[in-house]
Amino acid sequence: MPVGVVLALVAGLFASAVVATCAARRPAAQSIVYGLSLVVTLVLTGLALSELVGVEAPASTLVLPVGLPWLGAHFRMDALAAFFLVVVNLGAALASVFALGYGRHESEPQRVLPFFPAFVGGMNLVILADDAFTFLLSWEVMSLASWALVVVRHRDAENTRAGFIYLMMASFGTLALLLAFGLLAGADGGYGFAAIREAVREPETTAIALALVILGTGSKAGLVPLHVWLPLAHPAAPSHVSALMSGVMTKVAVYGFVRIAFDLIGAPTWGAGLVVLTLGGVTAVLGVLYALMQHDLKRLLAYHTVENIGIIFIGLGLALAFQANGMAAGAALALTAALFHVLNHSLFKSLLFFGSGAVLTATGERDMERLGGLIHRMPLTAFAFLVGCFAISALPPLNGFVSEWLTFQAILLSPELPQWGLRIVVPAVGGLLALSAALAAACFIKAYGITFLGRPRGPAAAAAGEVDRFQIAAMFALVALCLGAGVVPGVVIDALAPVSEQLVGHALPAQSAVAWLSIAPIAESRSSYNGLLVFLFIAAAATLTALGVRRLASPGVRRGPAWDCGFPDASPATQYTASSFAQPIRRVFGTVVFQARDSVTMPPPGSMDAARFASIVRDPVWDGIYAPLAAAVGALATRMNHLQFLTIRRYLSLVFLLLVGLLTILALWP
Amino acid sequence: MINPVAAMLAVPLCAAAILALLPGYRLSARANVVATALTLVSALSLLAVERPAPGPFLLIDDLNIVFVVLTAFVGFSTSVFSASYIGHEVETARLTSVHLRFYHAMYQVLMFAMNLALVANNIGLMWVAVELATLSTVLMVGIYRTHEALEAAWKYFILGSVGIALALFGTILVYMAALPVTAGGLDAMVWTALVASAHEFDPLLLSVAFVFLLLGYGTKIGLAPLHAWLPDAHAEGPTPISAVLSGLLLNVALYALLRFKMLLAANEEAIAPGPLMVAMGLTSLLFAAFMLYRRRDIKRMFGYSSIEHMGIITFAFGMGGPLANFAGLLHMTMHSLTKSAIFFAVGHIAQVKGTQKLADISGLTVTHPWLGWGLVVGVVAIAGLPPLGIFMSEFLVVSSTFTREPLLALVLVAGILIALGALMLRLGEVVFGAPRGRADPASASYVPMFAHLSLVLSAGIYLPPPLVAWFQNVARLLG
Amino acid sequence: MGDLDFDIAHLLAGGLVLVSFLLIYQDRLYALLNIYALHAGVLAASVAWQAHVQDAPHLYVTAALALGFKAVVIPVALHRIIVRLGIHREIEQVVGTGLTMLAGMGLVALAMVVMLRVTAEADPLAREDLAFALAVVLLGLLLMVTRRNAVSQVVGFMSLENGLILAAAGAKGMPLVVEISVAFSILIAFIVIGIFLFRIRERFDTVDIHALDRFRGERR
Amino acid sequence: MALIGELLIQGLQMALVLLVAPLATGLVRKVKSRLLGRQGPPLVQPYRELWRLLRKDVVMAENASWLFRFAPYIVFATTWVAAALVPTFAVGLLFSWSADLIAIVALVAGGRFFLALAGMDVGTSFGGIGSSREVMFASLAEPAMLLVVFTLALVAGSTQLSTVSAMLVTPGVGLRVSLGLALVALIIVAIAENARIPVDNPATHLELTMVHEAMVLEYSGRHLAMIELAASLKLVLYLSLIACVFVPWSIAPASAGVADHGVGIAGYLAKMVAGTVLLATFETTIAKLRVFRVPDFIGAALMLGLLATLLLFVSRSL
Repeated sequence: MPVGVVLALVAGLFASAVVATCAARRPAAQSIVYGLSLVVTLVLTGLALSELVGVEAPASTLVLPVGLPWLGAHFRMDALAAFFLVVVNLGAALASVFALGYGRHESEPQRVLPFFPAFVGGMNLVILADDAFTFLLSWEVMSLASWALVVVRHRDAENTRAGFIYLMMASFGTLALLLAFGLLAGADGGYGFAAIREAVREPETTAIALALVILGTGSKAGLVPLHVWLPLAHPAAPSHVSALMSGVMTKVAVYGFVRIAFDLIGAPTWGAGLVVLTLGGVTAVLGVLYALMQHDLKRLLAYHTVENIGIIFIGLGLALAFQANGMAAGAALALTAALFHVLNHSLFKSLLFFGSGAVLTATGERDMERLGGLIHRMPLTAFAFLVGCFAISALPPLNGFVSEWLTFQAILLSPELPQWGLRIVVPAVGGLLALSAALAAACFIKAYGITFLGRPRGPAAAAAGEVDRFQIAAMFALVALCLGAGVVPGVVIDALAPVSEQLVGHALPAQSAVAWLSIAPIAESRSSYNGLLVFLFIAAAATLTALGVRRLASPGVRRGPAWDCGFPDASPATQYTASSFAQPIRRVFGTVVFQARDSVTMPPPGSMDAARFASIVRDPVWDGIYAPLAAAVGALATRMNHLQFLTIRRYLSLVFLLLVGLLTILALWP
Repeated sequence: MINPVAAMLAVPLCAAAILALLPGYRLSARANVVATALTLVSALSLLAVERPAPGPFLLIDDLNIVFVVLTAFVGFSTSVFSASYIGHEVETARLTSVHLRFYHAMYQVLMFAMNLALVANNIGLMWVAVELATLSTVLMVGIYRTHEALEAAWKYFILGSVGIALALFGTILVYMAALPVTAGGLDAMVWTALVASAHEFDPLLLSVAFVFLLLGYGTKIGLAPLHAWLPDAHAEGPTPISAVLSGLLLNVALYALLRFKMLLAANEEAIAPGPLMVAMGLTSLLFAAFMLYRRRDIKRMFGYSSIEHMGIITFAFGMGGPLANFAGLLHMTMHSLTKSAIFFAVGHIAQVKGTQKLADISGLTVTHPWLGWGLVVGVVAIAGLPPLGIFMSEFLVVSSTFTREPLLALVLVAGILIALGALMLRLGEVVFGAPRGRADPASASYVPMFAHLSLVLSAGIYLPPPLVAWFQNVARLLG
Repeated sequence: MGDLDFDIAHLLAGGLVLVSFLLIYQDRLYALLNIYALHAGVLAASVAWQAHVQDAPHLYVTAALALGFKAVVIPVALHRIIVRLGIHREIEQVVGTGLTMLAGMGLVALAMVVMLRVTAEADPLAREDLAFALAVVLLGLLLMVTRRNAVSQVVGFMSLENGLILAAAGAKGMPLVVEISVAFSILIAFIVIGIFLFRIRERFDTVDIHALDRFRGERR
Repeated sequence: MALIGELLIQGLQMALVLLVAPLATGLVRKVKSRLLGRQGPPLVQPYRELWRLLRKDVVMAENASWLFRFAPYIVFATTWVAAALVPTFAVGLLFSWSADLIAIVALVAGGRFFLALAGMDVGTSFGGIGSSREVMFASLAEPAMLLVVFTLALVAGSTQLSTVSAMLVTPGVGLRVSLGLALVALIIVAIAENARIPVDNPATHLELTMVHEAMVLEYSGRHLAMIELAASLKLVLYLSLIACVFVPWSIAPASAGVADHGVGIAGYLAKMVAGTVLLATFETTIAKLRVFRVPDFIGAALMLGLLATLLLFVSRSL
C-alpha cells in the first residue's frame, strides 16, 4: 500500500533528523543529511507522481495506533495529496541539492541540519494526515521546525524578532484551525476527516468554520492582512530554507485550505467565494506593491510570495463561486488554474531564492543597493535568475504565464454567475490581477536590473565569483522545469485532472487530445494557447533575424566607454538604484497605499558633506492592526504588573472580597 | 507481603527521621534518593496489588492512584535533580550541611504529607495533610534566609494560614451538613460515606461549604486572586522545591478540590461547582498570561506560568464531561512533568549564570547547548505546542469547549495565545543572541530533565491504551 | 436539650461576636490585646459549655487550651513584642473605625442571612452557632485587612481562628477538634515567633517603596 | 494543399507587417511635417535609416553584457511574432490559435521586459531613467490593455482574435457602449505603448524628457536597427489590432479565395494609411505631458477598460 511506503520514507526523514542532531558537528554530516533527504524526497516525488498520473487507484489509507488515543492517526493518499506531495518533495529535493553546496558556507550547521529534514517530513505529514489531530500536529511540527530554521542566525536580534512574530502568527493560525475543527467535529468529537466529511451541519456553522479556516491557513500562506510575519521570517532563514518556506510551505497552507474548504466542508456558498476572491485580489496587488518598495533581495522575493498567494486564492475563490452555482466546468478551470499556479510558484520562487542564495554566497550581500554587474562575474546564476524573473512575471513562453492565462480564462467565464455581488467583484478582481501581473514585471525588472546588471555598487559585488556546481545544478534543474511546464502545459493540466475530478466532480477536457500540444481549457474556438509554438516562433524568429542581420550588416563591434549623452565614465554611484528605480511607481501607488515619503537633505552650498536621501514606506497593516494590538497587550501587562507588588494586607483583602462576594451570591441565590 | 499504602506513608516518615540525623550532605542526598525510590516502588506496586477496601481513614481508587503515582515519580526524579543541585549550593556556600539536614527531612515530610493527603478518605485527615505539606514547604522556601526568601516565606505562610482556616471552616460545614443524615462522629467525615449520602444533605449548607473549600484549597492551587504567595515562593525557594511545588503540591490541592466537587455533584440542588471553577480558571489563565510579560526573574516567570496552567486545568474540570475531564487529567500530568523539567533546567541555569535575572541570561544555546535546548523544548511544551503532550490536552479542551461554550473557548484561546507570546519572547532572549555574563561549566545531571521531556514528547504522540482507558475511567468518575 | 442550655450557648456565641466588634473598634494595641484575651476567654467559656451540653469531655481540653494559651500566653508575648519593636504608638487603621464598624455590621448580617437560610433540619443550636462562628470568622478577616501592623493582624487571625474553634465545638460529635485546636495553637505560635524573629514590623503592609523593591526583587 | 495555402497566407502576413512597418513610421513623420508646414522626409526614409544602421559598426560600452547584445533580437522577435498573429487582411491564420489576444499582449510585455533590462545593463543614469519610467507606464497600460481584452472577449465570447474579429463583423453586434469605451481605452494604450505624444516624444533630443529613447540610448548599429524596426512593428501591431477589431470589414474570412485576400490586403493598407494619418493629426494637435501627468492619462484608460468590463458583467447587451 503506497501510503505505508510513503510514511516509512517520511519516518526516514525524521530519522535522519535524529542522526543530524547527534552528528551535526562532523564535517561529513552536511553531505550525509542533505544526501539522505535528497534521495528520500526524490523517491517520494516518484511515488506521488505515479500515484497522480497512474491508473484510477482508490485512495489508500492507513491507521496507526498513535496520536489521539481513541482515534489513532489516520493517513490517506488521494489525488489531491499526491499532487501536493509532488510539489513539496520536488522542492525539497532541489533544495537538498542546492544545500549540498550552499551548506558548506554555513557557520553553525548544527543549528540547521537537524531541522531541515524534520521540516520536510512535517510538510509531508500535513499532506498525508487524515484526521484533525494528526493534521494539526504535523502542521505545528512544520511550523516549529521552520521556526528553528528562521532563528539560525540568532545573534542578529532582527532574526529572533522575526522568529517570534512568525511563531505567534503560526500559533494563531493553529488555534484558529483548532477551533474550526472543533466546530466541524461536533460535540461528540468526530475528529476523523471521514466523519467530518459525512457530518451535516447548519450553514452558519459552516460559515464560521470556513472563516476560521481562512484565518488559519491564510496566516500560514500569507494572505493580507495576515502576511506580516512572512517577509520577516522567510529571508531570515538560510536561502535553501527560504526557498522551501516561500515556495513550498505556503503551498502546504494552500493545501490545508483546499482540503478543508473543498474536500471536508464541501457545498460552498457563493459568499465564501466572494470573500476568498476579494482577499486574493487585495493580497495580490498589495503583495507586489510591498515587493516593489524593497531593496533587500530576499525580502523582495518574500513579499512577492504574498502576491502569488493572492493569485492562487483568486483562483480558489472563483472555484468556490462556480461550485456554489453548480458550474462544474468553471470550477474545474479555476481550480486547475490555482493548482497550476501552485506548482509554478513553487518552481520559480525556489529558483529565485536559490539565485539570491547564490548571490549571498558569492557576495555576502542581500542589499541590492550594494550589488550590480553580477552578470559578468556569475553568468550562469545570472542566466538562471533571468529565467526565473521572466517566468514569475507571467510572460510567455514560460510557465508563469500559463497559470495566469488559465485564471483569466476562468474570470472570463464568470458573467454566467447569477449573484450580483460576484458580478461586480469578479471584474474588479480581474483588473487587480492584471495590475499585479504588470507590477510583477516591473518588480523583477528592478530586481534583476539592479542586482545583476549595470556596474558593481560595492566591493563585494566587484569581487564576486560563480558559485559551486551543486547550486548551479539545482538552479538549472528548475530552469528546465519552468521551461517544460511552460511549453507543454497540457501535461500538467492532464495530471491535475484527477484532483479537480475529486474536488469539484469535474475536470478539464483531456489536453492530450488537442492537436499540436496546445491547450484549450473550454473549447479551441473559444481560447487556446500553445506554449511550444510560441517558444519555437520566438526562437526561430530571433535566430533567423540574427543570422540574417549578420549576413547583411557589418560584423564589427567596437568597445568604448558608455555614451550616456556625453558623460562617459561617470562613477557607478550615478547609476539608478533600487529605490530610485521604484520612485515613479512609489509616487503613483505608494503615496496612497503606504504613505510613502521621499526626503532629500541637501548640504548647504560649499559644504563638502554628502546629500542624504531617505524613502519612508509604512506598512498600513502593521500600523493599523498589529502595532495597536501589541501596544494594548503591553499596556495591560504593565498595568496589571502592579499586582506583583501589592502588600500582604492587600492580597488578603482580595481573598476577603472574593469570599464576601461569593457569600453574597449564595445569600441571593434562590 | 507488606501493605503498599502503609509503606508509601511509612517510608517517607522514617526517612525524615533518619535524614534529620544524617550528617554529611552527600550521604543524605543519596539516602533521600533511595527513600523516594522506595516510595515510588510502593506507589507503583499499588497498581499491581488488589486495592484495600476503603477504610475510615484511607482510600485507594482510580482517581487518587493517578495522583499518587505521579507524585511518587516526580518526587523521585526531583530528588535525583536535587542531589546534583545542592552540591553546587554547598560549594557556593549558600547552604550549610545543617540546612541540608533540615532540607532533606522536610523534603520527606512533604512527600509524606502529600501521599497522606492523596490517600486520605477522611476530609479532616485530608485537611491536616494538606496543611502539613504547606507548612513544610513554607519552611523550605525560607531556607536561604535572604530578605527575599524570608519575604516570600512569610507571605506564603500568612496567606497559607488564612487558606488553612477557610478550608477548615468549609470542612466543618460539610460535617454539619452530614450530621442530620449520617450518624455523626467519624463516619460523617469519611468521604466515601459522604458521597454515598450527599444527595440528602442540605444543599445550601453544602454550597456555603464549597465556597469556603474553593477559597481554602484554591489558595493552595494558586488560583487568581488567591495566588499571591505562589510566584515569590517559586522564585525564592531552592529550585527543587519550586519543582515540587509546581509539579505536585498544586496538584494535591486540586485533588482535594476535585473530591469536594464530586461531593457537590452528587447533590443536584446544591450550587453547581462547575461555573465557579470555570470562572476562577479563566481568571487565573488571563491574569497569569498578562503577568508573564513584565517578569524579570526567570523562576518567578515560570511560577506565573504554573498559575496559568492550573487555571486551564481547573477550567477543564469545571467544564466537566468525558472529553474535558480527560483533557484536564492529561494536562495536569503533562504540566507536572514539563514544569518540573523546566525547573530542573532553570535551576542549573541559575547556577551556571549565577543569577536568576532574565536580563542577565542570554545565548544559552551557545554556551550550554544541553541546558539551552532542554529549556527550549520545555518551554515549547509548556506553551502547548506539538508534538508535546500539553498540545493534546489543549486540543481536547479547546475543541470540546468550542462546541459547547464558544465564547469561553475564545477567551481560553486568547489567554493561551497571550501567554505563549510572553513565554516565547523571553525564551528567545534567554537561549538566543550573543552570550552575556558569567558562564560557569555546568556540573548538572541532565537525566531527570530529559527523562521528563522524553515522557512528555512520547505522550504527545502516543498514549498507551491502558493509560487511556484508566484516564477515561477516572474522567467518568469525575462526571 | 433544654431552653436554658440553648440560651446560654446562644449568649456565649453572641458574646464572641460582640467582642469581635470590640476588637474592630479598638485602635490602641494594648487595648486590642486585652480585648483579644477577653475574646479567647469567651471562646473558652462557650467551648466548655458545648462540652457540657454535648457531654464531650475532650472538648474541655480545647477550652483549657483556649483559656491558657490564647487568653494568657499569647497576649503577654505580643505585649512583650510590641514593647521590643516599639510600635505601641501606631495609629494603624486603613479606614476609619466608623466605616469598619459598618462593614462589620454588613458582614454579620450576611453571615446570618446565609446561615439562617439553611433549612431547619440541622439542629437549631448548631445553626445559631454556625451563624455566629461565620460572623466571627468574617470579622476576623475584616480586622486583618483593615489593620496595618503585624500584631493587630495576628490578633485578627487569631480571632478568626477562634471562630473556627467555636464552629468546630458547636458541631456535635465532630472528631479531631482537639487536634485541630492544638495544631492552630502551634500555627499561631509560629506566627508570633516569626514576627519576633524576623522583626517583621511593617512587612505586612509597608508603604516604603524602596523596601518593596528590595524585598520583591522584581522591579528596578 | 490547403495546409500549404494557409502556410503561404501566414508567411505573407508576416512579410507584410514587416514591410509595412517602416512605411507606417515614415508616413506618420511625413504627415506630421506636412501638418506643420514642412516638407518632411521622404516616405522611404525609415528604410534608408535601417539600412544605414545595418552598415555601421556597433559601438558598445565596455561593460555591456551578453544580455545587451541579445536583447534587440529578442525584442524584435517577440514583437514580430505578436504582430504576425494579429489578423491583418485574413482571419483564421494557420497559427492564430497558438496564441490568443492575452498571449499577444503578454508577448509585447515580454519584449518590453528585455528592452527595459537592456536599458539598465550598461549602468548609466539615462538608461535607468528610461527603464524605470517605461515600466511605470507599462504597469498602468498593461492592465488597461487586458481590460480591453476582457471587454472584447466578453462580447465575442472568446479571446481568440480571429473569432473576435469574425464575430464583430456580424451585424448582431450592433453599437455597444462597452465597445466604445474599449476603443478609447485601446487608443490611449496604443499611444502609450508606442511612446507617442503626449506620453513620450519619439523625436525628442532633450534627455530628461526621453523615455523610450533613453532606454535605447546606448544602442548603435545593427542593434539599434533591430530596435527601431521593432518599434515601428509595434506601431503597426496596434494599428492593425484596432483595425481588425473595430473596423473588421474587408478582412478575408477563413478559407477564402485569392480575390478576397486581395481585397483584404487593399483594405488593410487603406486602414493603415487612415490610422497613421489620424495618429499624426492627433499628435500635432496636442503637447507632451509631464512625466507624472502621464499616469493620469493612462489611468483614464484603465478606468475606461474597467468600466467597459463592468458594463458587460452587469448586462451582456451593453
